[in-house]
Amino acid sequence: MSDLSVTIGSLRLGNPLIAASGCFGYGVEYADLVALDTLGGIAVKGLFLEEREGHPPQRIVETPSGMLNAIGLQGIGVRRFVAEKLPELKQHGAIVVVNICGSTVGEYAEIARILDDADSVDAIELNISCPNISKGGMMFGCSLDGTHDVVAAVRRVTDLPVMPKLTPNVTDVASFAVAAEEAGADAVSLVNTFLATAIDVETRRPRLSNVLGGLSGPAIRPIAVRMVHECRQAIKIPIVGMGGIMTAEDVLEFMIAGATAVQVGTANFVDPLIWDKLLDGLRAYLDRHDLPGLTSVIGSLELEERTAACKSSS
Amino acid sequence: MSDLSVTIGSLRLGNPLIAASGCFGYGVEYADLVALDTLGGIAVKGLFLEEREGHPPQRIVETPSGMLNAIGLQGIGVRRFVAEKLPELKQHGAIVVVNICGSTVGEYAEIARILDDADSVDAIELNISCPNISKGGMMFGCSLDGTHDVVAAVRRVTDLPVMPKLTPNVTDVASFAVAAEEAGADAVSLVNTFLATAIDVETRRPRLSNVLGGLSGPAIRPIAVRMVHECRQAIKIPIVGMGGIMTAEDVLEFMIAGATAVQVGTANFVDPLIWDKLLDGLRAYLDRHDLPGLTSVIGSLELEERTAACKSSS
Amino acid sequence: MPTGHRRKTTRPRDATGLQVYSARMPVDVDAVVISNTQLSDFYNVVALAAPDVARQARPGQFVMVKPDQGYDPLLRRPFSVFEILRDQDGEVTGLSLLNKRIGVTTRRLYDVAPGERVQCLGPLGQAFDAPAADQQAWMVAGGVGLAPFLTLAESLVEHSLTTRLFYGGRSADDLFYLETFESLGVTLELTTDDGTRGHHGLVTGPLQRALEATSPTTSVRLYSCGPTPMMRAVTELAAAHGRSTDVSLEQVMGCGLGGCYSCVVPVTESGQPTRFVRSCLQGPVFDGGRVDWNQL
Amino acid sequence: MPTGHRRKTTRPRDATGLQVYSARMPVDVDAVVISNTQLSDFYNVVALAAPDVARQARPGQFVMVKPDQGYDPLLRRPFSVFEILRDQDGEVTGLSLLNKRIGVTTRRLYDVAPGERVQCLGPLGQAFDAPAADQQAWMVAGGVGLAPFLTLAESLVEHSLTTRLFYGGRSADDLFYLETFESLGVTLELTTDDGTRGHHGLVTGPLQRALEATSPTTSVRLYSCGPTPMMRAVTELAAAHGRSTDVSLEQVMGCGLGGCYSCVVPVTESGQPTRFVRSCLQGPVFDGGRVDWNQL
Ligand SMILES: Cc1cc2nc3c(=O)[nH]c(=O)nc-3n(C[C@H](O)[C@H](O)[C@H](O)COP(=O)(O)OP(=O)(O)OC[C@H]3O[C@@H](n4cnc5c(N)ncnc54)[C@H](O)[C@@H]3O)c2cc1C
Ligand SMILES: Cc1cc2nc3c(=O)[nH]c(=O)nc-3n(C[C@H](O)[C@H](O)[C@H](O)COP(=O)(O)OP(=O)(O)OC[C@H]3O[C@@H](n4cnc5c(N)ncnc54)[C@H](O)[C@@H]3O)c2cc1C
Ligand SMILES: Cc1cc2nc3c(=O)[nH]c(=O)nc-3n(C[C@H](O)[C@H](O)[C@H](O)COP(=O)(O)O)c2cc1C
Ligand SMILES: Cc1cc2nc3c(=O)[nH]c(=O)nc-3n(C[C@H](O)[C@H](O)[C@H](O)COP(=O)(O)O)c2cc1C
Ligand code: FES
Ligand code: FES
Repeated sequence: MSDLSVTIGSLRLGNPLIAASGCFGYGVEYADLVALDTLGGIAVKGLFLEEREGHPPQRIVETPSGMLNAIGLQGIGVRRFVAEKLPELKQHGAIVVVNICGSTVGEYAEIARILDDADSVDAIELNISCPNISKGGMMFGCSLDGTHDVVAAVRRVTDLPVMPKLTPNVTDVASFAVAAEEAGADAVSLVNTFLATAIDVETRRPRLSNVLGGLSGPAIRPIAVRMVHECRQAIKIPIVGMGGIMTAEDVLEFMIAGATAVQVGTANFVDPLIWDKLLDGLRAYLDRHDLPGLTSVIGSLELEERTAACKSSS
Repeated sequence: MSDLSVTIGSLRLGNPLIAASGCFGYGVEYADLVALDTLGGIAVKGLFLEEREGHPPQRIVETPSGMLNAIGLQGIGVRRFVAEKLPELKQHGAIVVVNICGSTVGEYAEIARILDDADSVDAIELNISCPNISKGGMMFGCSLDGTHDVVAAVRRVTDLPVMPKLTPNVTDVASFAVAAEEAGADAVSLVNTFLATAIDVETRRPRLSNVLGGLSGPAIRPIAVRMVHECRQAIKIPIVGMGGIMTAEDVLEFMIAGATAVQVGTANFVDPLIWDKLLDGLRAYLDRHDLPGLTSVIGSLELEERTAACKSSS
Repeated sequence: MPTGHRRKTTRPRDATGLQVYSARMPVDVDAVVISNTQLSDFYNVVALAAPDVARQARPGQFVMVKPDQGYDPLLRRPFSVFEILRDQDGEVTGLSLLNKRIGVTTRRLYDVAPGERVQCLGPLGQAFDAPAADQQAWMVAGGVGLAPFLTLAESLVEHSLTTRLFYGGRSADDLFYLETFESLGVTLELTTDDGTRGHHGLVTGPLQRALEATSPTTSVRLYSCGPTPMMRAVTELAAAHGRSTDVSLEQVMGCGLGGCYSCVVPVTESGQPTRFVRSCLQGPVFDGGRVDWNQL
Repeated sequence: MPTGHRRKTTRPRDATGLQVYSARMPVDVDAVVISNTQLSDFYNVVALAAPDVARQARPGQFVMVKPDQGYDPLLRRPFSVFEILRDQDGEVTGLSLLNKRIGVTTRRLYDVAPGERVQCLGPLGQAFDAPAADQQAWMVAGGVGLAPFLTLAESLVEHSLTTRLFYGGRSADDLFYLETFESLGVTLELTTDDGTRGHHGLVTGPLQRALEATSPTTSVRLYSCGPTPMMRAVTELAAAHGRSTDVSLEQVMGCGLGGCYSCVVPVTESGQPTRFVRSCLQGPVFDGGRVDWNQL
């Protein structure tokens, strides 16, 4: 039968579909609606060491085939997460990827240590790419040294799979993937949201209280797929791809471009029951193409040099 | 009455709407359908010194609220343009912005010299940001020195308004705007398309013959507006903003963010008769807001620090 | 037939292969539009064949709706459940939405044709708290804020409570379903901005007079839905008379399920600092006195 | 009433305030759907009230169509003009499209309801060249490639030329408008992939036999529209018998007006290197012998 499982370092996922961080709360919100153990994994909402208020509303704006968000990482802090949410997630059999954020390299390491101690965490995703906060986040993700330092610091304190999440707001995303790989990352995930804004022309004010926000959704998919493709050529460690996935074909597009697993964010807002539909679509694809499992799809993009005989133009 | 005119350096435009390069042919194709002198200006299809074949089909792919293109700058070369197209454009009373592209700094300068000699060109847009060609184009646009050198070289050979077109595929677009300003540019235009790709999952082949293409259309608008906003804070010279403009409100969003004029590309494919509709919308806005002219809108974004009293979170 | 996508694939299935679910769990239905009644140039009522949603809905709850396929518009939009629809035998057949055209999705819903389909997820959020047995119930509605009050009125009347509706609109053409409320036994106090029907002015005018005319020993519970400034005014007016008010807030919502944290409302507990709580989970109904209106 | 957006704001306007335009200029019409006739699970015919487009259209020309508002799908799609519609008095009332459901827009057009609107810009592109007075006209259609041939057949018959239609489909259910063509006096040669109607096999089978059976002194002009491999085969087969073929190519088109350079076709002149020419301006009809099929 069709095998949907994939492996990221030491972590085996039943299927490649991970709920994207910030788009699935702490997971527990969906426990009544979705069987959490049917997901490949759940990347929970980004956590700092301490509780955070986040930005005032308005926090989201819809844009053509996308949305901007400037939530500002409202969150309960890593300790309350471990105490209040993690046990419930594990009780549901969820694979838990904890997305963490710090204002300093030390804060990342400290959070990672707490998660390492918590025992039941499956992987750590380093959010070095959040466009919505003034300190930390993208500050590290936009500097090769910053990326390297955060990954290396976390690597020192935990054996859990470590996966920095790269920002697309850079000239050469592959160089950041290389920096992460060199610092000991087990995988990279990409992309986080694109820094963007929207203005209410009647009031001439920004639509988001934070002025700037992050663009997600199908609008960005073609750029995200390109970036996965570029990183695939630059690094050996697995890639977790995301950005605008709405259908099983979109999942496959990322996997063919080189992703081992994917995350689904905005689509979950549009259709919280999307998971079964995506899994059905993946199974149908394997059947249609007579493939035993999904791993054969990873990085299977065929690049064929087509020779242009045309010499002049009209 | 409502005054739609705007000024870019020494160039006065009757209104801020310029047809975007590559999206309006050489302009003459539309002469039967659109009164070319009712446009603020026409940025003609990118020209190299010599004729070019461009990429084989498939050259475009539709994506959610956007499109990818990899035309590959098929074109008739600058000399044939001056001989065959420019006279007709001027006969229609068009303001002509010639978009030029080179593989070397010298080629840019040589094309600029030819255009300077042609006498009836109104401005030169330097395409240092085309994602679809292997040599030239984005090579310059992704390097601060490259940007500076191309602008400075063209500046030396012509007094025509010179406007480098910036790529969005960089970490800090404002630094490129600054480099352009320092090198003597009269204005900057942004954004060109976002490097992107799309894969046919059934064949596992790229959908574009060139593999990579440029994403345009409403999908990218929130990112483009953010970039205009950033550049407005970094430079003094005028900005020509673009990326996904479909309505008069979108034009205004760019202008409020800091653009003096705008270019409209992909929307012209969807609705070649868009120009009158946009102009009507701009006039209606000025009436509604009791404004004498459009210039008062430029850069009028109100940024108000909203204090967040929230201290903890839930 | 609309198909209800049920939660949790791990739930047991019944003999028909459909999953069995317990009561009060949101379901997502690709609902057929039964009818579209345009009430004015801006308002209409859309009836949806979504019995599985309707059966569970309690007054004040909402649904997340998407009339269009494709990614533009992308997200669903929140709507109050306006009516529970029943056939002659009293069987629940669906629900209706009172829609006010203000943007992309509401324009689409204004024009939707019978037979088209609308994705409808719900019921979601917290319902209104029922009043105590000896309380009067006063509903204060502004414009489309009427939406949650028809089902509330029905449930209040079922418990035979004294109910009043203070209802304000722009003009006489903007006040709807008056006879329906009256036939339920609801006392109406109408206002219009232009004076074409009822009192001339804001809905808070008659409300203030009613509050002043009511003995403090009479227990009154207030419910309010409408523009934010109206709900704030109602809350403050009621507080000045020692009454508290349930408000149904209209925050922008990305998901309706607690996933995105877009819908937060600043809430204060006595003495505590303001906290942002998710309106889709802890609302949309809040105690008006707990809302930090300055931050909203 | 559909409103035709006319070209050029500087053109003179007539007494009604509408702009006066000369013949054969594309117009953009927000056309009302008059009817939608589903022919099979994949094919339908959509009639559009676009008289200003229809009046100007010549056989082989196309229109750029957008059924949906919003930005997803974003671009228009090209369609051949299938029929010119007329009322009892022979006045042109609109045009129809023969639509095959293969993706987003064609699916939308398959389901479109009368009364809905479809943006329709045209006519565009080069028409088929008329045959000389003494020539026979043979049309070779595969599947939806039938679309440009009904108007062509009508104009051929007007000039009372001997016309034949070689028409291939998947199965008997996939062959449409046969009686219409027959009533025009067109001789039909049908093929199906599954043999359920006409010859079993490809349309090139009967074509080859017909070419072989026709004296070289009889002048025949061929027209072909269908899948690219079919048009190539027809071109090569015809060339082997000393005949040339007009082909109507289906390149992806971004604008239809020469603005985007997406639709290029590789064309060779004898001895010259291949050039990319825009199909929307210089096509969609090309001399098959000039197309560089290896590059297409
Ligand atoms: C719990 C709840 C129940 C609701 N019940 C109803 C109901 O029964 N009937 C009804 O007609 N509406 C109801 N609304 C409001 C409804 O959700 C919005 O009108 C709708 O989302 C607008 O969508 P649109 O696509 O038409 O507008 P858009 O095109 O998305 O927006 C148009 C303009 O309105 C603004 N806007 C959009 N939504 C809101 C909002 N919630 N608050 C303030 N400004 C906004 C946008 O910023 C934009 O400027 C309810 C909202 C909530 C949260
Ligand atoms: C001049 C001309 C006349 C045409 N006349 C007709 C007609 O009369 N009736 C009719 O049904 N169709 C006609 N077509 C084809 C029609 O334009 C396409 O079927 C349509 O654009 C598909 O749109 P979609 O949104 O349904 O598909 P999409 O969702 O855009 O695409 C679905 C799939 O089909 C592929 N695809 C889309 N368009 C083409 C194409 N042109 N060639 C190859 N692959 C493609 C896409 O890559 C994708 O894989 C004509 C095309 C041209 C150029
Ligand atoms: C509302 C919202 C909140 C998000 N919060 C986080 C976050 O806390 N941490 C993080 O790494 N990414 C966050 N993201 C980014 C997503 O995880 C994902 O990278 C991005 O949305 C692209 O995927 P999508 O298009 O499928 O949504 C958030 C995205 C959205 C829309
Ligand atoms: C088909 C196509 C061809 C283009 N060719 C050029 C070009 O030759 N030179 C250039 O500077 N930009 C070119 N562009 C970029 C546009 O001028 C514009 O920067 C971009 O499309 C964003 O604007 P839009 O979203 O309004 O289309 C092209 C864009 C498209 C879609
Ligand atoms: S709407 Fe998403 S958390 Fe409330
Ligand atoms: S379709 Fe745009 S140039 Fe032909």
